[in-house]
Amino acid sequence: MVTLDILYFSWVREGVGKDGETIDHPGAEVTVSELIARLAERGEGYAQAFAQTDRVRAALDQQFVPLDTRLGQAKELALFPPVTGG
Amino acid sequence: MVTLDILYFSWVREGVGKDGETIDHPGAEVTVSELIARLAERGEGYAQAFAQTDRVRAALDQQFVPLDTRLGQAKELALFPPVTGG
Amino acid sequence: MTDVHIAVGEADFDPAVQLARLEALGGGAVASFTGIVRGGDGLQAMQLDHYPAMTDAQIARIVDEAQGRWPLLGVVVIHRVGELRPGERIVFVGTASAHRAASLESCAFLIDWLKTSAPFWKKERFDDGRAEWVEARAEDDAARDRWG
Amino acid sequence: MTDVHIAVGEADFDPAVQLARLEALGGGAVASFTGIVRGGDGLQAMQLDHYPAMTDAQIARIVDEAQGRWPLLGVVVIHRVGELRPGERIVFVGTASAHRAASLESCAFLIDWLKTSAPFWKKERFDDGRAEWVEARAEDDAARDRWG
Repeated sequence: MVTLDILYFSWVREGVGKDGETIDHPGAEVTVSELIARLAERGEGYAQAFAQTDRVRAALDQQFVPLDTRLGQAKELALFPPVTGG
Repeated sequence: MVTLDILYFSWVREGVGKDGETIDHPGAEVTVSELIARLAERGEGYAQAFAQTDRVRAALDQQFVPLDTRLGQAKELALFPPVTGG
Repeated sequence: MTDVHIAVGEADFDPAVQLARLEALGGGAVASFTGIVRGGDGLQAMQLDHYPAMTDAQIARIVDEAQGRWPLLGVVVIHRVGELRPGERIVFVGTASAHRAASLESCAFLIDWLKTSAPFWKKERFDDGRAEWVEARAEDDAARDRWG
Repeated sequence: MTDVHIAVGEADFDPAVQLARLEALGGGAVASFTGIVRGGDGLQAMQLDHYPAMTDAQIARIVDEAQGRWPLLGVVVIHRVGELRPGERIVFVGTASAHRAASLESCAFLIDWLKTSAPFWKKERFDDGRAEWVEARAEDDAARDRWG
């Protein structure tokens, strides 16, 4: 069974209420946006975390990607707000 | 008797052969360029130091000035090449 | 061969040690930037989170980009995480090069890119109990984008 | 009120002390530049002359100009004179401000202006006995002029 590790950071993590989770891989053709939409349907915390997708950024296997990127063979997806380090 | 202190730096100093000297003030209306031309007539070292006036810079009373500036009431004239610090 | 030092962690660091490292590389120019937690507005502490599996690799990519643009003898990037109080250092960027323009420009480039392209997030906690995630700023994106 | 420290002399200095001074001013950003005598080409030593009666005042004018352009909490300018060998520090510029752009830009501004507008002259002495005054470079004038 192929799986996908999802990691959450910053207020996305606080909204979802966990650091991350492992799900059944939704398929290589699915985009990050589409997966986010499915996650948002899970209920309260998820819906709140992903209410404004224009405020969400993503990395696939530790590389920043646009939200319309397909998951492909990626094993790790991270979802978070725009970064504010430095 | 009004005098003018002249200071020389870098290769201007080496050409003239001294750190500086005090001369009778040539008059408020005389420009730095005109004074340089008179100095250059003094002979060997001076002539060499002031052979290329486009390579000479000046300060009057410790302020950089263009060579066509009149001496005015200045008490100190410094002559030197373009600066190379930093 | 550029001497590269990247460190991400909770520990404080000594800018003097990093400057000495960069000064020893034989170049004529060393530039540095240190970011510090600013106090005021009742700020009690700042919490810096990051994406550990990605952070070092992403900083290394940014450093590679700088090396491709300027002839650098050395680069140091240190970024702290965890809880930091006003007056504490957050980040240090240092560069060494033969000439001043390369060191100054690459230092500014690196901090602009770290601000917008490294996976760190700041949360501010105030005296009155409020705690807020710092919002990304459009001017930081603009600062990065001016490097083309 | 900007904390200003200007020093011109033969003595070496400790960049760490200067950074600590700037870090303590409450700003979020400290930038620094250190210029060092580069070796190579048989360079044995560099002699730095200056116009003592004018130097401090001229550096103060340059610092005033920077303060007029950026909101600075602190400025340090140290310039050495006398004989300096490869690897020795020549010049240090450090700035502290609330935000990074002001500290980085003013630091670059100050070193560009020092190069072209402070009364210092360098003479290089080589292993083979040659001694030559360093020529001013058009690119240094261009670097200063980009500040308008």
